[in-house]
Amino acid sequence: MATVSIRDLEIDFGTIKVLKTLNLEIGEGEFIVLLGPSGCGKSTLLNAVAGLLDVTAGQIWIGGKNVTWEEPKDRGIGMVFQSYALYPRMSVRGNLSFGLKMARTPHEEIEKRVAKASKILQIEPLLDRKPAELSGGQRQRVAIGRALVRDVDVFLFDEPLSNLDAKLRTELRVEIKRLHHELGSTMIYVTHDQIEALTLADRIAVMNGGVIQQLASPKEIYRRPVNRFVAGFVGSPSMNFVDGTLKMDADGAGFVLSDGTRLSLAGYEFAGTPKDGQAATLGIRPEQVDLVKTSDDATVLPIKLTMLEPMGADSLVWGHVSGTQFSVRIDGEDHVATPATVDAFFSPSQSSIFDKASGARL
Amino acid sequence: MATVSIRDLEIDFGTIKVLKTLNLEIGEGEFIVLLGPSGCGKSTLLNAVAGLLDVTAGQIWIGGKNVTWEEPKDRGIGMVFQSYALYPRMSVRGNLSFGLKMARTPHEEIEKRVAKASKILQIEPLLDRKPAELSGGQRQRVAIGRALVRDVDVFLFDEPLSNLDAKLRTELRVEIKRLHHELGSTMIYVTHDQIEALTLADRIAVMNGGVIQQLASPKEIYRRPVNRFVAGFVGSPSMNFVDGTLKMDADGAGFVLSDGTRLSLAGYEFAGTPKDGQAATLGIRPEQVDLVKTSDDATVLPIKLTMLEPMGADSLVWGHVSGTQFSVRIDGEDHVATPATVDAFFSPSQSSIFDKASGARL
Amino acid sequence: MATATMTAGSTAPEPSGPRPKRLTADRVGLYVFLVIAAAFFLLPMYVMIVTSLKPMSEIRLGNIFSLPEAWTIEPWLQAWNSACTGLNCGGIKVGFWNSIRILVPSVIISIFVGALTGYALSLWRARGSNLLFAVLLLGAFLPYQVFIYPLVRIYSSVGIYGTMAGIVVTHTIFGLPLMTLLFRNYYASLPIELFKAARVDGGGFWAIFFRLMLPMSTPIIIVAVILQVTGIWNDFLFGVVFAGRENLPMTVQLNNIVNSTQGEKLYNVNMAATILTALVPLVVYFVSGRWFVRGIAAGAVKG
Amino acid sequence: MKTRRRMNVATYVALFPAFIVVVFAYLGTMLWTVQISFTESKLLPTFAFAGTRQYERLFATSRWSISLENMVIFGIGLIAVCLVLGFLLAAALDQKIRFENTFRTIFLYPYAMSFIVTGLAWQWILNPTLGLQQYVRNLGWTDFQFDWIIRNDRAIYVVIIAGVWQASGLIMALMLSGLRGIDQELWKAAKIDGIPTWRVYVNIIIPMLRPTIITSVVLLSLAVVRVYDLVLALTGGGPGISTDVPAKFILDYLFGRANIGLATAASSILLVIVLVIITPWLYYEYFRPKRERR
Amino acid sequence: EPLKLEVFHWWTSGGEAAAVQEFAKEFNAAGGQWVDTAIGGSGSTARPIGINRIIGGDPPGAMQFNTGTQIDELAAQGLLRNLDDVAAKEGWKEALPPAFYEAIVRDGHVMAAPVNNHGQNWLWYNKALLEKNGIAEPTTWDEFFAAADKLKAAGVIPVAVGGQPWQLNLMFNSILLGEGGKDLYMKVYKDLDPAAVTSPEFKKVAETFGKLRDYSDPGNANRDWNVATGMVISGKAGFQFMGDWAKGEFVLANQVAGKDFGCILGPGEKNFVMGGDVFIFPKLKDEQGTKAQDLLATVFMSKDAQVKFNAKKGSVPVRLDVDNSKLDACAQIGVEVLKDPAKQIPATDILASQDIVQSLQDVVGEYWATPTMTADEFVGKWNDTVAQAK
Ligand SMILES: Nc1ncnc2c1ncn2[C@@H]1O[C@H](COP(=O)(O)OP(=O)(O)OP(=O)(O)O)[C@@H](O)[C@H]1O
Ligand SMILES: Nc1ncnc2c1ncn2[C@@H]1O[C@H](COP(=O)(O)OP(=O)(O)OP(=O)(O)O)[C@@H](O)[C@H]1O
Ligand SMILES: [Mg+2]
Ligand SMILES: [Mg+2]
Repeated sequence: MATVSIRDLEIDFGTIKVLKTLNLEIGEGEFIVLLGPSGCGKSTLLNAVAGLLDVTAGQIWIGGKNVTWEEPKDRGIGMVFQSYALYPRMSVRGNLSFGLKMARTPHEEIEKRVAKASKILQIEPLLDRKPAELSGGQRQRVAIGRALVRDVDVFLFDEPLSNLDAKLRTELRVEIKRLHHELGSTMIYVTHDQIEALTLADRIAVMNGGVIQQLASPKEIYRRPVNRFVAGFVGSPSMNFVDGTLKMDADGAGFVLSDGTRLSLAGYEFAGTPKDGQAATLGIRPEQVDLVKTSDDATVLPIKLTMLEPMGADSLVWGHVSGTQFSVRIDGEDHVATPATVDAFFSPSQSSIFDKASGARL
Repeated sequence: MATVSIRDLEIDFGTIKVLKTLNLEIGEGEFIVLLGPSGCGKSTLLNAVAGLLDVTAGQIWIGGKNVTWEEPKDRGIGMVFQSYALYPRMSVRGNLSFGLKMARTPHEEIEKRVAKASKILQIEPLLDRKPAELSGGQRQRVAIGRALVRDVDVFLFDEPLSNLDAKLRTELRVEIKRLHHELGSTMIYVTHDQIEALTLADRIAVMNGGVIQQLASPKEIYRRPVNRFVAGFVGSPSMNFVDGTLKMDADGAGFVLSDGTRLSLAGYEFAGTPKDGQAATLGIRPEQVDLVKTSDDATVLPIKLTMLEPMGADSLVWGHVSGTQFSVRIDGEDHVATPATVDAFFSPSQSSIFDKASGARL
Repeated sequence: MATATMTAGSTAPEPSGPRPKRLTADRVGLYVFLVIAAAFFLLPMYVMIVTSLKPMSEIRLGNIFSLPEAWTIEPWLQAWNSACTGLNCGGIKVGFWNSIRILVPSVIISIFVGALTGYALSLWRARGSNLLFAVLLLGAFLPYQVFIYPLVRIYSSVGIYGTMAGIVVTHTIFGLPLMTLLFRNYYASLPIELFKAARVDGGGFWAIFFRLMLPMSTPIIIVAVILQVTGIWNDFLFGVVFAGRENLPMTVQLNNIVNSTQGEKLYNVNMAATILTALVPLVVYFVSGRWFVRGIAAGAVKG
Repeated sequence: MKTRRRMNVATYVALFPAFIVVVFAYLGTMLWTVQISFTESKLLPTFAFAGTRQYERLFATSRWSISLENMVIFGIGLIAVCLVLGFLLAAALDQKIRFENTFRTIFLYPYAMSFIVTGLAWQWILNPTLGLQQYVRNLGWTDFQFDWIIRNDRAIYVVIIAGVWQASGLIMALMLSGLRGIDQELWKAAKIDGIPTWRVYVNIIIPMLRPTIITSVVLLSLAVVRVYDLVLALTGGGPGISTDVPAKFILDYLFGRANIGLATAASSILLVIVLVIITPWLYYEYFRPKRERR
Repeated sequence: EPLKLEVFHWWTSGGEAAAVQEFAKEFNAAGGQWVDTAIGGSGSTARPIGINRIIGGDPPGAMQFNTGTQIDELAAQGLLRNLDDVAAKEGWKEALPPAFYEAIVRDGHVMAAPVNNHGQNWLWYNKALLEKNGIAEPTTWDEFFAAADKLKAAGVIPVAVGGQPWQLNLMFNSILLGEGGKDLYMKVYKDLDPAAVTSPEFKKVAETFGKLRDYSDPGNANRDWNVATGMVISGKAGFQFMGDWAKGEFVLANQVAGKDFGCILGPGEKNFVMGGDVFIFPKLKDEQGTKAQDLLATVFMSKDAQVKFNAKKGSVPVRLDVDNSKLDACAQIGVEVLKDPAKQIPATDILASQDIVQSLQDVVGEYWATPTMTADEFVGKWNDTVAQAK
């Protein structure tokens, strides 16, 4: 358990600036997820924390100590990689004990720790196998175990689950969560899967282009994304966006679609003071739309339904709102006829409105 | 558009029997998904249909013609691969037109078809790029385009989306569905992702160990899986299974858990006549469990909740029922306290019961 | 009425089961090409073997392709046991053990140094490493012979001229460019995460090399061994210049038997001696040819 | 705040042997060579400065220009034929052939043989009165003519044949491993597109083998620049001096003719030629700033 | 304790080794211990290896060189022992042909011990073949070509040629001496006189040489000399120009000199081109070694060893004062000619530097292989080459 503090970090590769004056404070025992599209610099940041990359400027503090120039092994961190990065010629036991041997830990101590870690991760029967003889999930468990035995304060995960299939991903996700509860260590977890981010994180840092866009709890990020990028990136199927203009008139705030339809925004809490006639984007999540009216303050949204996608527990209905593609999530048991033009309903207080030009939340 | 009929197909690799007397009739314009775990023979079956593999026994008919001995190019099929298999040193246009050129299609005809396919797939601006300059999704689109230009009757897809990230997968899934609507071609689609299977298929063939376990509509497969394998394989998070024994007594059918709790099965439609005292497994999907009583005929299920996993639109609650891990899906807006022991509710008519030994639905 | 009776001529079986195998022209052409190519590659070997089994009287007739009329293995025995080079008439077997004694340490050390250099160049950073690599590769293109005079001077000033150490160092020097290239490319093709994981685990430069990288290098080591065994075993010039007169390799004997300018030339013995001398690399090729192809894929091709 | 770049002492220790080799054996020798080329050295190196006299003589010597010319012909011929043959062999072996192992070994074994005597076998085979020509004539085709080895203008092509014999197995192995690395799904896609196999090779596979081809060309050029044994055993540089090559020229003057000065001048020229040809490749292949490392 | 000495040479073939054995026996009998190091191939393979050892500080006790200018620089650099004492004691100056004595003296000191005298300008022929075609032994070039024409007409290859430059050069020198005469030879090689080369006589020699192309077979390119000799032995060819080492091949084929095969010094002017080998003695650090060197030098030049060695080697003894009665018919001819000091012609190695001699071989080789090259072009090239190498 230790705090991690990243101060004014900059990282360049040659002429490419990958991280730009990045600051991040992580509390003791916190589970931080770095979420962002490919190439946004997540791994770069993680590698810098691990000491596997030289930083161009800035400092990294772990547990109150400036470790900017320390060797990786001296930073009290453990790291788990997407590709597992198990040592292929060593048995599972060898993989687990390699780090300890490097640190000249006494033999019995190694035994003890390997036993403990393999118990926690339920890989005891696998200890004498080679990595090639393990399934994907087992490999990932061993990779986690390798960090575990070293009794580190900070765990770094770089997309640890993205090579696994959906089923295993769910399983191991739960396991990592459990582990965090059990150990209480600080964890930094990189992913571009928003389900993982939402389920695991205490706080999520959504990154794009080397900059942290929003750092907040999963709930906050899901409900009140600070800009269009975050809104679009988090959530699957992703938020629907419809362009239009704001209309501030006697009826209160309104949103005018390109086809002239006016949607009432009654109940929406603006972040600042919106300007009349401002070009804006309305964002509504698929599950925030109902095809039947459930509450009175709901706004009507005319929608052309084109296709139904059953996904087991629920179904997606695809359609168009004022020419823009739009999806609605309904219960898997329900059925709607397509194609059809119907009125849907959404609650403005749950939706998001962004400035069209800057993408910032209004 | 053509029917595909697979008759008594057997395929061996050396001494390994990969497909065992497999029969499958696919109607004109039908979208069939082959779903199953890795190594179950999905690709083998698809390759046999394509003519890329010699069959050991049996016949393959396409469009009413026995094509068992035909060359792949003469079968009127197009195939899309997981690795895209684009010709790396040719432009997108080259990739699309190469097959046609080889077939000595007239120049204008090629132009026309490429234009049409690239319009359908919205890859017109990419026509002069090399595959290396495309994103994963664009590559997959080009791969589909290559089948498209050939004006085939049957499309074969071998896990076309599994190299893409979740977001792109969703997008392209919709596109493939749209394509199917537009073209009306027969499609055979291999995947081990049940969401893809459920959303795309007219009928799903769930395979295991070279045998089709169940061939039915997605709804049927999801609601009334014929055996425990299908039940467990389809659905994410997957169905909860609890072991116990059947009790047929005066109160009607009941299910006794290992800790002695008796659950009423009133309303469950047995496939055959269940035996009293038979060892069985009760299967309940996470979304079929409610933490609040909603209907009167619901059965009470005591559950120890341990952890909440918010996933945005909804959340998973993890816990134990009579010592077995159990998950419950609730709305993302709802909140439950963990840990806690509560009474949950499920409707027996929606659940599934399997024979413990054979796994067959009871 | 139109009864669907089959006429006798069209009783072709309904296609079912495996495609009937037909010997296509393509396939035949393929084998013809392979066989002709094989003949081209085997022709010199055939001539050598046939010649080595003929008595000199037949060889003088000049029918190089004809089979021996009087088969004899005398030339082989003579080549191995009693062919003279100067006053020593022990055949080429004399140099065999010298060759082995040169081969083993030279192969091991040259590969080791190459692996180490390749490892350091691919995974670690050092100032000037690019320049080092460039000069190394450039050096690979110079004719060996130019190096001899300066090396003799350097060795004699260091005191390893004419010793086993001298010859091992020489083979290491001349093997270094290719070995470094092989290993550098191989290590660069491994997932970099493996290296990172080991760094996080506290592995230092040497620990990672010995405990992680070397055990993983089998495919490329096989390629390296094949190339080095062939090169070092067939070497004549360095052996004779640098190894000292106690350590002259087998090729010196071969050369003495084969390349005498004056006096009779026993072609049959020459051929036998050549084949005998080439046996070690040939065996290495026969045994590990399959891995060679695989290993090359692992190391050489990737830039 | 500026951060220091971390350096690892062990890296330098590990690179030390290579460093020593490069500085003393490679750079040292190159400098020595260039230096001696400006002296009067005969049998033994001396440091009596002689200006560019050796170079003047070198370029006035027809044998040197013939050598260079031969190196170019041999180089182009060897590389072209080896690439084509090596590729064809690899492609043939990649067709799920019976006895693949046997064939592969047959193609590869010449690489394990030194030319000290295999050269003699070749010399016999190619000799018009002893080898193939005579053999075919004896079979009845009395007009058959294959006497390149004794013809001034053709003998260098004979050297190419023997060179191909020795080197194309290695190229075959390189190409084969390249072919084996190609995604099988690509083949399937082409089959479904109905593309004839040879077109797949020409239009799809060969362009993909570019890295393999580059490696092959580099390895072959190494052999070309150094070619010596082959020529010595096969033609001895003859007829006359028509198949002479630079390495043989250098060696003759260095050892046989006791004229180190001229030999080092020739080496220096060779060095310059290699530099000019190799540097762009080195840069392109290894030092070009790459956009992304995997 | 025997005086141990390493002897470095390139005599590796059967006959040569047997000859060396004679020296070794004598040396061992005289209290030495012969340690043999043989590196096969021509001198150009072995010589640099030995020289490298001398430079590298690990010299052999004695090392073979060809008689001539090859030892100049080693002597000048002070790497060799001078053998003045041994030579004086054994009376080398008196016993040796003057040209040979000069060839081992540098700055007034004896620097090497000569061991043999190889006649280089022999013309060998198959006696039976000539008799069958009614040809008498040719004594002039005209007779030679007449004979050659007859052989050609009979379907026999007139001259067996090995197309390697050194062999061609031997042949060329034979013609130069036989047709051009001793003076021209000496002017061309010793004085490196351009005027002599441009003289009509030299041109005539070149033309004669060129003419021989028509009398050889197409397979001559890069043919080994012994293969060519084999052609004479088997009757495929009539003549061969080659040094006296070719005798070994005849002997091996059980042919007897003067009976089965004949030998001519010529045709034309009868001279004896003397080539041969010497041994040099690098300076050694140890006393014993130096003593051994003295002993070996003495043995090399002893009459007994000379006779025994040269009988096996096929050459004639370097000493002119030994009993030659045991030599074969051909050697007898040689000895006879050698009696006239005027006919003792030094080989080109003795007259000019290796650089010049071998560069000229290139010129001869190129000329031979390029039938379109005129004699004038050849002469021009010759002079250019000499001018550059001088
Ligand atoms: N060694 C390097 N040299 C040059 N550029 C690099 C290097 N490593 C990363 N980059 C660049 O830095 C940027 C950020 O890379 P990074 O690996 O951190 O992305 P990421 O967010 O982890 O993406 P992904 O989700 O694909 O793993 C990318 O544009 C990448 O091209
Ligand atoms: N060429 C082959 N030779 C031998 N066995 C093979 C071959 N191809 C496939 N198999 C075996 O056949 C079985 C089925 O393979 P197949 O590729 O059809 O599985 P799959 O269902 O497509 O799996 P995945 O989801 O991993 O693609 C596997 O056990 C596999 O090992
Ligand atoms: Mg990353
Ligand atoms: Mg598959």
